[in-house]
Amino acid sequence: MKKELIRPYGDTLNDGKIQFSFSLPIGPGEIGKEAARIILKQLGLEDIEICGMRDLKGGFTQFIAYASTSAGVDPAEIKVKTVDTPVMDMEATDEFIASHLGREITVVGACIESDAHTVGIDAIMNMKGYNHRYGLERYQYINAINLGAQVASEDLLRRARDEKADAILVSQVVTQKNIHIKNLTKLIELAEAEGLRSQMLFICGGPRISHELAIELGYDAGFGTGSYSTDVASYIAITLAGQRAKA
Amino acid sequence: MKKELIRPYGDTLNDGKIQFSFSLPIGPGEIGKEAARIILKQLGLEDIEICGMRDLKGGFTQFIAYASTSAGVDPAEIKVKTVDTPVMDMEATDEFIASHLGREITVVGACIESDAHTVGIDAIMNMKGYNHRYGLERYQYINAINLGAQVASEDLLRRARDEKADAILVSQVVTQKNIHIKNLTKLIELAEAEGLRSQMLFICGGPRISHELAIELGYDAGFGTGSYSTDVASYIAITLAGQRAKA
Amino acid sequence: MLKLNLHPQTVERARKAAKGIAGSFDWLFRDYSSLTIERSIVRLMGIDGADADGRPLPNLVVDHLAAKNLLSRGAAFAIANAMVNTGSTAQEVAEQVADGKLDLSTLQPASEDAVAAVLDQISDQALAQIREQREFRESQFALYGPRRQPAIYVIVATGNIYEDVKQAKAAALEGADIIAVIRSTAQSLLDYVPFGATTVGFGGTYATQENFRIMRAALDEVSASEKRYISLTNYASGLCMPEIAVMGAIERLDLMLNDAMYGILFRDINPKRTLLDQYFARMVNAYAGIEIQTGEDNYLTTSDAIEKAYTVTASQLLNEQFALVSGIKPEKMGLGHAFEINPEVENNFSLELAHAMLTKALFPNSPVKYMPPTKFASGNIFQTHLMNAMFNFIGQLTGQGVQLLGMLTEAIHTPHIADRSLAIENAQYVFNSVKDLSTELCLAEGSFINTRANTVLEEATFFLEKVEDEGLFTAMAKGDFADIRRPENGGKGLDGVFRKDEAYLNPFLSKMKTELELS
Amino acid sequence: MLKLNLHPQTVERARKAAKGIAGSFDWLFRDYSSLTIERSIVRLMGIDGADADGRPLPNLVVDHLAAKNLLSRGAAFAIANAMVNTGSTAQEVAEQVADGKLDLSTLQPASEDAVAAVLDQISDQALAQIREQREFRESQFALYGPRRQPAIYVIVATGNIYEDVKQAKAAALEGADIIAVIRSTAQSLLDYVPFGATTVGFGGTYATQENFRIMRAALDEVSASEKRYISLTNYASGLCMPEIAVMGAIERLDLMLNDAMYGILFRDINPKRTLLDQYFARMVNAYAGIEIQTGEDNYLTTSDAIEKAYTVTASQLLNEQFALVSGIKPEKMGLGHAFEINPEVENNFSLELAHAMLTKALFPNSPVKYMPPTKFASGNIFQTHLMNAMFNFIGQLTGQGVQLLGMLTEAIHTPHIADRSLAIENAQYVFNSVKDLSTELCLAEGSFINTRANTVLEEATFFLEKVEDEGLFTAMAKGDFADIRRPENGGKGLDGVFRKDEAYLNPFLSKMKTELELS
Ligand code: B12
Ligand code: B12
Ligand SMILES: Cc1ncc(COP(=O)(O)O)c(C=O)c1O
Ligand SMILES: Cc1ncc(COP(=O)(O)O)c(C=O)c1O
Repeated sequence: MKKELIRPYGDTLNDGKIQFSFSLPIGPGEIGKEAARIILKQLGLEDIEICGMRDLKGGFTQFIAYASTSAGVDPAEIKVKTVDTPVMDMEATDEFIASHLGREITVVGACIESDAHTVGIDAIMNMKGYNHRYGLERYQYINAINLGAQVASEDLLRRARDEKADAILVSQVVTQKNIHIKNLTKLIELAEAEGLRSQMLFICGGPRISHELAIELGYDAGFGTGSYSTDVASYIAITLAGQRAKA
Repeated sequence: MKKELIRPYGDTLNDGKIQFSFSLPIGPGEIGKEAARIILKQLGLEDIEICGMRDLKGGFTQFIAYASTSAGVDPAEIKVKTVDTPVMDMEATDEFIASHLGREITVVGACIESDAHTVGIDAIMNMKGYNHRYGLERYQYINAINLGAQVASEDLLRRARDEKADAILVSQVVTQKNIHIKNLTKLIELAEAEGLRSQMLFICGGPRISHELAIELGYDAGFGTGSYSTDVASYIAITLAGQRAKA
Repeated sequence: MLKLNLHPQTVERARKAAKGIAGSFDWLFRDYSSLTIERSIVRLMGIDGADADGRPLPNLVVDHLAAKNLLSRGAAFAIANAMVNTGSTAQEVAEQVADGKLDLSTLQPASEDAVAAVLDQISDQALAQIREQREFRESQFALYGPRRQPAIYVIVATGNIYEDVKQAKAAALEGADIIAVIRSTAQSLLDYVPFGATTVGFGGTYATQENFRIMRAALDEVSASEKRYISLTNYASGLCMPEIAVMGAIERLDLMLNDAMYGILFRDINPKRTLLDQYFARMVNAYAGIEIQTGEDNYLTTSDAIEKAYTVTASQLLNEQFALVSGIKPEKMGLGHAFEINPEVENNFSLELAHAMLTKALFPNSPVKYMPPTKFASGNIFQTHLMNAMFNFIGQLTGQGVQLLGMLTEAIHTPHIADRSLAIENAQYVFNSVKDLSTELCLAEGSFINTRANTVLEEATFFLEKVEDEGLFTAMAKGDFADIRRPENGGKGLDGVFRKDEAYLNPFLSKMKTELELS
Repeated sequence: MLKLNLHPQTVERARKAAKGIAGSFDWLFRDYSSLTIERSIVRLMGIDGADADGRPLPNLVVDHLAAKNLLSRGAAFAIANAMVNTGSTAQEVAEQVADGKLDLSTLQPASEDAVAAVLDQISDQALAQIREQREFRESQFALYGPRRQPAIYVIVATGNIYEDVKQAKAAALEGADIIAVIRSTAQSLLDYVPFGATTVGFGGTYATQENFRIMRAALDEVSASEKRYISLTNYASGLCMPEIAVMGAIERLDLMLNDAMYGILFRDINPKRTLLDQYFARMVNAYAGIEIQTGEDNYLTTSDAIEKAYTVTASQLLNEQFALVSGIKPEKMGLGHAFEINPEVENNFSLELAHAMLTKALFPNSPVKYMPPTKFASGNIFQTHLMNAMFNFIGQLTGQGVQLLGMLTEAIHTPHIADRSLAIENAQYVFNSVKDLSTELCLAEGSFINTRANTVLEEATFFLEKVEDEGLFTAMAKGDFADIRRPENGGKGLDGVFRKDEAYLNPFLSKMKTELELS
């Protein structure tokens, strides 16, 4: 089979054009420009054009550049882990839960540890919802408990155990120095230690979360930018129904 | 000697942060995002964050990303060819010519071949000048002849020969598909063929011209973005004086 | 409502002077023709194609006529005569001439009636085809609704018509209303129009009839899928202005760059040649319902946008009068201006606002064409993107007709696909944000903006009156326009201008004049 | 001149209601103190440092007093008493307490006069130091000229004070007028202020006195070289509001984030604790000549900027009244608002303009603080850059006091050095372009902008009157503010609030009140 590689495209197929900008701790001038060019050369780039040079003062300069790469990828070979359950609207999900599980589902959500960005988890859980999709609280067959911001992992797990939750929803928005990885790992390790991990679905979300990352961290699913309550609710309902069928 | 490498800087020394944007001939979605990530991985980058994905329609998507590189360069080792003659103002240059050469210098300039961008060469040559520096026409000891736009290489050389020019000034602004390289090479090859190359200075300029490139193409000097008449006039005067001294 | 208070007498004086200037070329328009006008007639007669060396048949035919001294009666006569004589089609006649098999000077003049009949039929047919295209365009707008205002106009310029198509379609899908295919460097200096689909241009793609057709078809597809008529434009100006106008009319271009004086000033094409050619080219545009676009922006790429603002206004008024002479209605006059003030000038936004309002106030019914910052665009793409936002702001605030979107990479390369998309996003964001802002605001009493607009108008009026006094050719020879001296008999292409003889025939011109109600 | 026409009676009613609300906390301000107020007194007495575990001495001392039931008379008395008893300095007393070598409950009360004398001397000295810093700041502005308006305000937030310094200096050299060092995530919930220079913060750098000092020194260097006084700001809000205010006063911060209600609503800090702490903290700010900045932007990060625009206005009016109670002059009230309207809303520019003009019209003498788009910033850095340009446009057009520049990478990371530089370039370009545009324009008769501003004002007035009726605590408990329920006795830090006894002493409060002419 012939590989059909795709490459960056500026204005001609496979021209490989990429735009760059970066700063170097060096003053503006020919030496700095050449340093920028060398950095891009080290990345294996060709046709390097340093078109912008901005003095950032204090001994820094920003370079803006265009260059060509020969890098290419065969899209047919790309595998990404994605949440593959179909997405149903609220009514359909409620019906699905009623008919396949025959009981209310309980989910407990929180923005854990130092993170106070609740807008994301609220968008998923709160009555009001987001972008014309009501949140989980509004679902007839979902008992949604939103603990809010800066909830210690321990507290979230305790509450989930108390409520016999079917799923835990965790949000992480701050990612500086990978603090989200640390926090999410802490939660899952605590859950393992407490024997809770297998009792419920662990779902995380946030602008830098992908399903792939979530799986890697030991979660059941992950939801990134642009997720809706409907995505999560459908996923939970269908997954739980699947587990029940298997059991 | 310990090498002090410099690296791209985002907000922490040596964090290696670079901003990227490029388009791929693929629709928006997780597969596309992963394709973008793979391309950046092929460039040897780490901590790849595809933060923007823009549907360009028609089967194209633009990706905006940040990532880290470990590429680094030792600024002490960077050599760039630059025009090193000191820059004098108009009065000083006129005096210099008067005292060191004792005669008027003739320069013939043009935007050659298909190129019609005269603003650059006019900025250097015309009376009026550019950014508070008068052009060569205003110099008492320079006879500046500006042939304007889209001058055939042959015509420029003919005129330079007729005028017994000391220097030829060529401007090239359009660079698509490296047409400037083609045009500049054509001129210099014709000059060689006609035995004119050694008779006068060959100087080129334009936004994508560097001194380095000019030398590579067989010119005496090259002037890029932000050059002034004073740079060129000083260079010509001092170089001619030097040649005379040697001769 | 944001509105200027212009001195009505000054406006009147300015228009009168411009009208005087444009009106003084009757002799030229009446008594002369040019190689490219003849070639455009040849094309209208259905002759197309090129020989093995790529020389277009229209050139071969007209050059043949010139060589044989047959031109002063017009190509129309010679070809019709050959058709009558040989029973061939016009295309067959041309091919035989090209092959050297037919020497038109050897043919006897057929009966006047026979020739007239052929010409009548052939010109009816050509004009009908053009009319159909016009009607189709009109029906599309009727069906899908009128163009947004300002219309979103973007360029494609890959040099390869097939890449152009990809980029144009993507842009149209993203919201572009008008696609301009930029021409290859200096095509205006070619005294022929290249033939066929082309894939190698520099800084743009050759304007050829086949390229027009390919792009039009692609955009028609998008129009149908998007339920929005996507307009196409290209450049007519140059040594082949009438021919390209004809090609555009046939292939349903919707707008065409056509400036009465651009060729003279910015391409050193002979003044007589240029004025003559634009007269006929614009009449073709008028007949085809094509919106013309003028090139006032060019003044500001070389001169200071504040100091020389009046040259833009003066040129607009001249372009307007020349357009009227060719039968173009104000609704189809895309008079140009440009956002080229140095961004470091204090209050440059107010200054630019004054200029943009002046243009709109002078030409309230025209789809004024507003050009983006180019001169002060730099390799700093972020900054250029901002300048384009300010430009879009003024475009919407002053209700310009056509907004030629600026590209954030203006100083670097012809637009990449993403650059254009970012430009459209920029425009859509800004247009929507300040949608009705102009109705919210008014100018303060004694505002600088109003004063400035009147000052520019006065300077333009003074200039036009001077030019009217001197005569346009004298003024151009003296360098009054754009500081460039263009002597009446200098520049390229003068040898392609000739005096028509008594028997000269151009059935297209006569019919169009009648239909356009021109004298 | 661009100018609103607000109903004067409504403005009056709104202010009256806000004044009523703020005026109803006399009992709290008079009769209570808190752990952090006491720690701030301890700090003013010259106690600083931390033990081996990083626990700050002020906390160790005040916790000791609380544990020994000595707090209700105030830390000032206890320490002064120990100084008199032991002949040690305040710092020595604190160190001995920290080392467990001294139990303050074992000391006999010294003579009232002796204690008073110590306190008088020590408070004079501390206040003199703060006054000197204020005077130095004033002399700098006198020397180099006042801050530009809007001032260019940028943040640094690397988490490492030494990287912060590099970035701050670069920004100042590029034209920033105010540098804000953003705090590490949720420092407001720490009931202590970390000690020393810090290099590990998340999303920001810890506010510590040493970090303040390091940054102030760096900026003083740039001020001298640039001949422009560069201001420094940080956050006071949280469980240590008064302490950080004191640190800021001592280290010559020039502005401080200090919102009367932010801690309650957005950090779930107890309402009583928050109001009490802000009262003292703001008085310190007032005394130090520090400009406060309020956090109305926070309402709009969670609520819709159109629907809830009135909450911003209401909060501004409340912050104003609380500030007046603490002796802050309008010239030092950086009341906040934010550009957070969904960019897809039609005419969002006009709407935002109405809101921005309303704030300026209500507080014409205040250096109003204008926050950039954050919520609708996306990973598309080009688009975010444009939104920031529109924000800068409105900032200059409406003459805001402080423009918190938006970063093109707002949705991605805390600013890289180049992001900040591009933000400054953006602001400088736009500010200069529309410099005097507001004098060129006026609002059209019956403009939507004027109507909208009056509507928001009415909604705010109605809301404030309702809150005045119910009482602020009841309203907060019901969720009237930002849809968040905050019961009077809920939230963090209530246990740090205590009732002062008769003999309670706070010499700083008394002296500041006198000098600020507060009753
Ligand atoms: C609003 C906001 C705030 C508000 C938060 C108010 C609140 N109650 O949430 C306030 C003002 C309090 C705030 C404070 C801070 N913030 Co903030 N903030 C933002 C901002 C502007 C928007 C975030 C947002 O609301 N997005 C909208 C929601 C709907 O999107 P979302 O969170 O991605 O959620 C969606 C998906 O990700 C997903 N999702 C999210 N969670 C979950 C969970 C589950 C289970 C599922 C299924 C899905 C899901 O579904 C949602 C809907 O589609 C961003 C910048 C930006 N434009 O993104 C900065 C930003 C996130 N903040 C940042 C920082 C640094 C801070 C501070 C630490 C600054 C400081 N030092 O003071 C503080 C401290 C906060 C803390 N302790 O965490 C940085 C983070 C940098 C980084 N990458 O680490 C950002 C990126 C700004 C910046 N460039 O500096 N912030
Ligand atoms: C003005 C302009 C025009 C004007 C030119 C008017 C004139 N008389 O010069 C007009 C409108 C005619 C024009 C037309 C075209 N242009 Co043009 N134009 C520009 C523009 C906006 C500015 C160029 C300029 O004047 N810069 C200012 C001068 C002062 O700078 P400079 O040229 O760099 O010169 C300085 C130095 O480089 C140096 N220098 C330059 N020459 C020399 C010579 C010597 C001897 C020395 C010592 C120094 C020196 O000193 C100067 C002073 O510091 C640029 C975009 C941009 N912002 O850069 C596009 C641009 C150069 N044009 C472009 C194109 C494609 C065209 C066209 C081909 C488009 C078309 N298909 O129709 C045509 C055809 C022109 C042709 N045949 O060459 C492209 C080139 C793309 C590329 N990299 O190849 C650009 C980059 C725009 C774009 N993004 O598409 N253009
Ligand atoms: C009116 C007009 N015609 C034509 C052109 C370009 O065509 P050419 O480069 O072939 O002269 C321009 C370019 O700006 C123009 O403004
Ligand atoms: C008034 C005010 N104080 C403090 C802060 C942030 O401090 P922290 O995150 O520590 O609560 C903010 C943030 O927006 C604020 O607006």
